[in-house]
Amino acid sequence: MAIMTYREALNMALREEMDRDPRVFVMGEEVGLYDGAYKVTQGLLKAYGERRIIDTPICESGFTGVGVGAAMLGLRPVIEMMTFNFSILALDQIVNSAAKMCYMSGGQYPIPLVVRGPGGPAAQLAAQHSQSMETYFYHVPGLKVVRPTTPADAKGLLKSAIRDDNPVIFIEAETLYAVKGEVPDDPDFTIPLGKAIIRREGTDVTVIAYMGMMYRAMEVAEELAKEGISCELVDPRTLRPMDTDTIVSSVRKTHRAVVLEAGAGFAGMGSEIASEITEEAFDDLDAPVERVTGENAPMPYAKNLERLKTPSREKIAAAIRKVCYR
Amino acid sequence: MAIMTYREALNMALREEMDRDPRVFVMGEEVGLYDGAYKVTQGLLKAYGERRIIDTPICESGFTGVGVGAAMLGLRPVIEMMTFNFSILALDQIVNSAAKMCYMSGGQYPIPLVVRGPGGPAAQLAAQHSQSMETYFYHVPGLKVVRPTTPADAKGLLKSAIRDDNPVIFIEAETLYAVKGEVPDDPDFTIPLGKAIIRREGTDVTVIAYMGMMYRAMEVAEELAKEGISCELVDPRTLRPMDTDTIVSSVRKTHRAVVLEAGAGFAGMGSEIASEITEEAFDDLDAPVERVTGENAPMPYAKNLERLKTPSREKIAAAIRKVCYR
Amino acid sequence: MAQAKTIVLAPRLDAELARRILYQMSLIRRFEEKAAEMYALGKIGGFLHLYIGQEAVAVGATSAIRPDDYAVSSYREHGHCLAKGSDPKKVMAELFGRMGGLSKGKGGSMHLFDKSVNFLGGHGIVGAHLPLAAGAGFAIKYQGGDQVVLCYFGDGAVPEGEFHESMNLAALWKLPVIFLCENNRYAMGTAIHRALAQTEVWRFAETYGMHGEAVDGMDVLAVRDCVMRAVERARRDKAPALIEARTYRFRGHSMRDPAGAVYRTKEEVEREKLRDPITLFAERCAKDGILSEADVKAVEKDVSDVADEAVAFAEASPEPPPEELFQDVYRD
Amino acid sequence: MAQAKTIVLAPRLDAELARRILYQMSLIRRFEEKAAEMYALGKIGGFLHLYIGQEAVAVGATSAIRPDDYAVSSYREHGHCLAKGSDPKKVMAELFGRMGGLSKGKGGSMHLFDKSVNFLGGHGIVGAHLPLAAGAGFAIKYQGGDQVVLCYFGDGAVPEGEFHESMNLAALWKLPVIFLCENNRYAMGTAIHRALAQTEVWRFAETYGMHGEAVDGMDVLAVRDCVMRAVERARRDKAPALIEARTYRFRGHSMRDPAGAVYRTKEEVEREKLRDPITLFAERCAKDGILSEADVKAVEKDVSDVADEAVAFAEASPEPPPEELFQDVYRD
Ligand SMILES: Cc1ncc(C[n+]2csc(CCOP(=O)(O)OP(=O)(O)O)c2C)c(N)n1
Ligand SMILES: Cc1ncc(C[n+]2csc(CCOP(=O)(O)OP(=O)(O)O)c2C)c(N)n1
Ligand SMILES: [Mg+2]
Ligand SMILES: [Mg+2]
Repeated sequence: MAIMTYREALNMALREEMDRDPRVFVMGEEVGLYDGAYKVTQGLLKAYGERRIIDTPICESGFTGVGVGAAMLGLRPVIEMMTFNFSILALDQIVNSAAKMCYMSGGQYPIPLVVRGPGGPAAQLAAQHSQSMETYFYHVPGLKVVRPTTPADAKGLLKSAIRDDNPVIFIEAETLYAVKGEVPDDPDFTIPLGKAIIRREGTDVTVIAYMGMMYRAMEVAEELAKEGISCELVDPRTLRPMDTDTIVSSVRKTHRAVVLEAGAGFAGMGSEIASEITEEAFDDLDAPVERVTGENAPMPYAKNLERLKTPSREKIAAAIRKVCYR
Repeated sequence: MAIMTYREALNMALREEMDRDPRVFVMGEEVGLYDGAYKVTQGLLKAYGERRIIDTPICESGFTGVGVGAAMLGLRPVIEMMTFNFSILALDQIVNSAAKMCYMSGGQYPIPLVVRGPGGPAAQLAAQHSQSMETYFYHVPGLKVVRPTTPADAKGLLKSAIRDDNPVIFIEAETLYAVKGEVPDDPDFTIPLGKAIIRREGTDVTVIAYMGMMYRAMEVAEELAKEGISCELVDPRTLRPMDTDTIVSSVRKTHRAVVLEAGAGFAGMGSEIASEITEEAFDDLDAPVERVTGENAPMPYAKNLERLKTPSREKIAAAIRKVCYR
Repeated sequence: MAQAKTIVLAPRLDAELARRILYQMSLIRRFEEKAAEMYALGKIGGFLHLYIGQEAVAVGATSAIRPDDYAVSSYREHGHCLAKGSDPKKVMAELFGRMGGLSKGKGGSMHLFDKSVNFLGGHGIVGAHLPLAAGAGFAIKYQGGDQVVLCYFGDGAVPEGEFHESMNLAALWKLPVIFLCENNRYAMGTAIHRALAQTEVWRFAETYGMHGEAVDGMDVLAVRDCVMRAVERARRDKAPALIEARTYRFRGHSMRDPAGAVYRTKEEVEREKLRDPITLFAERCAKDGILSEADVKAVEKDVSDVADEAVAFAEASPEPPPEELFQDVYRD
Repeated sequence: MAQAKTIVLAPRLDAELARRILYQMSLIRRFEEKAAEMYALGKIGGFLHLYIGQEAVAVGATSAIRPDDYAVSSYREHGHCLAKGSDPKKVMAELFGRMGGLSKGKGGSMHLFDKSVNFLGGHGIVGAHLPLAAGAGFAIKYQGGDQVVLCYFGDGAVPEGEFHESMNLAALWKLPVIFLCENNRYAMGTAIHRALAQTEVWRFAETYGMHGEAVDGMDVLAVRDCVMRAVERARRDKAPALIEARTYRFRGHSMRDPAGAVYRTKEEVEREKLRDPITLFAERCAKDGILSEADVKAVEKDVSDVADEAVAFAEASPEPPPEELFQDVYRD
């Protein structure tokens, strides 16, 4: 175990997997000479050279497609999106090439590809650079989608993503790169995709959240504990495939659920989680599942408006109290 | 009133709006000389000439961006996607330019743009050409999303979409173009965006569906009537903004709801509708809302597998019986 | 338009090579005529894009590469797939949507894949497979191999952004990719001059500092020679090339555009048919006394037998079992 | 690199024009120095991309168009927006995220829009505004107007597919768009030779049969003249053009890359600073006796007053009220 930042944990995972498997390479904008726009790939060019750490021109569709083509020949590309906002330009390659190739080819061409980078709300970056991008991916059969909340998860899940034989969309967060935590330095440490984790045990209500929303939920849970409300916090970690069992069995225990989502709420991840809970645990629910989501507006630049866009501690606490009829 | 096909109804709407407003023009692949890949724009080039009916090279992002830029200068472009499968290449222009421009500019540049064309499952077109594309749009603040089920709706809603000052994603269906129905020929006939319609009155269960799924639901409703199950069929018509009131008040009446969706089910439109119903009408529900959706796989080419991919009459009937405890 | 110097590079055209070339072009032709019949009978569904008229490009180009080289194409790929060496039986079964197909019937006509012959697939989104070709070239270089990638695409893909991105990456990184544009002058109903401000596709190579060349796509030997030279360069200096093969599609864009005569005149189509690549090549072989009339007849008989067998195989092949719907969504 | 024939076309440089040009370049410089201070003080958040060093491009180009012409740019657009005539107060207030800003504080530094001066915005997705420029050109033609569109973008946008798509559409449809590439040799940390197989950006025009030209982007009069000629052609024949202005960014890519010295040497930066466009122009005016030292001093004082007023205005401007979060999501 070692204490390190989320950023360092990702860097460690990349190094370990590159050491372990010569087919793994990293490609993207500024990943090499510049050491990464957010320094996640710091030192990799120096350690692995230009053959395996490849800087690209600005052409997301082009270099993502290069990753898919390289995967068809047996390599295991890790494509960095400088930020996931730009992955929308590569969406056709991800959805129509990467996600469907194994199926269309009847299993002849699986695509072991990781597309990673920071996504989600980021400080005052406004409408085009501050948005939740997972929504464009988790609906797509053939893709796996990961959102790692802690440094340890960042390492363990990225390693599993790189070893996975399917295209994995791995969305980190600019706002979490500096977060510190305990991270196993054992190179064999991995966390399986598709397994949720209970971050806090509780008895009164199940709160489902990931990334920044989970940290906010932890604070709220402490506050509410003082009021005698005991929150169980569940982090899906992988959005597709979703570990519905862990979520539902928690709800069966608490009889109440609140789903948090940083992105705009309409038809977001929260809708799916709420639906699954209701379908599986309808008779166990003492209250309808509550969703606390980002407002249905683009992200404004102004700081005061930006604050109103994403779910506040107050809103989260209110929703929890509501399902607990307090 | 006149009996005409869904295709003719769209063609009529385009002609009426072009006659009504000189700022309206149609641009896309094969819309002119070829009279439209699916003949929706039949005769328009002859009637309006090359200035207003513009054939484009194959560059979806480019010509969709041209539409957005033209809208900034006050024109009202109707961009045809030969099929919506290709809109994924224009997604950045739709999401980051069209949907956010009004907001980012503080209201200076609204974007009156319609992007229309056929979408959804189509006969044996396989993984890349047969998929539900609305999922990439209805989550996005700033966009409106329409899915017209009948010829009359096709006309009335397309006219409203063209007159709307916001970007409207208007997704037709290749499989419905030949469907015939009564269509008002009054050029002032329009159907407001954001209003659902009850296509069949019923008392036992509310079934929410649109496009091909609605036609299938109608057949099932007739069959089930024989068993004494009375289905109320609600068609949202506009997915964003969603007319939750009409849906929920129907459910308040029937106490049961089944949501149909042709596309893959995970985190689809059905999840949002089911969540809204549960949140708003939890205490009125006698059973959890059931979702009947497409299977979570890419669309296979083989006819027999394709049939298994989208919800069958049997599955729909079974879900309805289930919520009715029959 | 650069001259094709057949004599210089291509090994002298002997009877064996001539027969192979004639056989492959004729097989593709016959196979597709059969496919068209089967489509009319409803045995094949969805879209069916015929390659008829363009056979010299696939056969000439493939004759210039090795079996371990790669090829990738668009949705009009039957010819490219068969030329690369796929079993006609499995290809026809795929068109039928049967378990015996290349992809167990899950891909269909637009998505033929055959790993056994390094055919990286038929792709349905115009322009989308160009980056894949660059990626294959990248992988070859990464693995230290000396193979090349042959990337077929239509004139309609040139205005797409991915054409530009792929050309730049291949040239910038020196990837062994031969971009082979089959310019049949139309993208569906759009004539090339209505799609490109500058219609000499091969000239696009200049702005990327890449070798560019145009060749008569109806002359199988000219194509073979032109591609051979590009392949040699690609293997030696890992340099990409852009080749524009000037060809023509005799049929409509797809079976849903049978005549394909709204946007082009019957006269034009008839005139182009006089340059049928198969007839031209057969006549030339006869004239040069390389193949006898009997040889030609024999080839015709062989290919029609093979096409019939392919249909019989496809007919006999079972539908994929229901479980196949969920197979291959993920590789576990 | 084509010669800039200033004398031929540009009206003789009189004191009035010289003062205007010096004023605008100096204002942009001073405004951004202030913005940088405010960023350091936390008054401005998010990304802030400074234009310092490139002022001659925006000012020279804007001096060649009419007020009713249009301009559109990327996220490094403070200079383009100010040159087009936007009120520095409103621009600074936008950077502050205040109600008095051009977009009520909702766009910020990367998204400046000013309909009152036909500035079509700052756009954050590299390459995405090139199709918008083509669309504005299309609308001008559709409406029978004679305006032109000035589209600024960086060298980093050239490898993007939308560059290719927009160039082709503008040339194919003859749209009055001037694509003005500000080649400052770096896209963030990526030197142009690591991004493009062929680095003479203006030469890309050839493949689209479009007029292409390179100009010294540190010489405001050369830029003015070059753009004037392109504008004349665009108005007359609705012909687009691609101009490559060779310039240099004195600061880092953004405030988060302050030094910007990982990927370029201090020596290079210092050497380039000797070609400061403002100093070069002021010296030239002095040498030719067009502006006195007093004139120059006066301009410096004016712009620093205007920049101070802009900051004062921004400080005093209120935050947007909460309702603004939902305003302008839709226009009803
Ligand atoms: C991105 C995209 N846009 C549109 C289409 C619809 N479409 C299929 S084929 C085609 C024409 C392509 O023409 P070309 O590239 O010249 O190939 P050809 O059909 O002539 O072989 C079009 C527009 C598509 N498949 N993909
Ligand atoms: C599509 C896209 N990819 C990546 C980015 C991140 N990014 C912002 S600016 C930039 C460099 C652009 O360089 P250039 O076009 O030369 O403009 P300059 O910054 O030099 O003015 C990059 C990669 C982006 N904004 N959009
Ligand atoms: Mg073609
Ligand atoms: Mg630059």
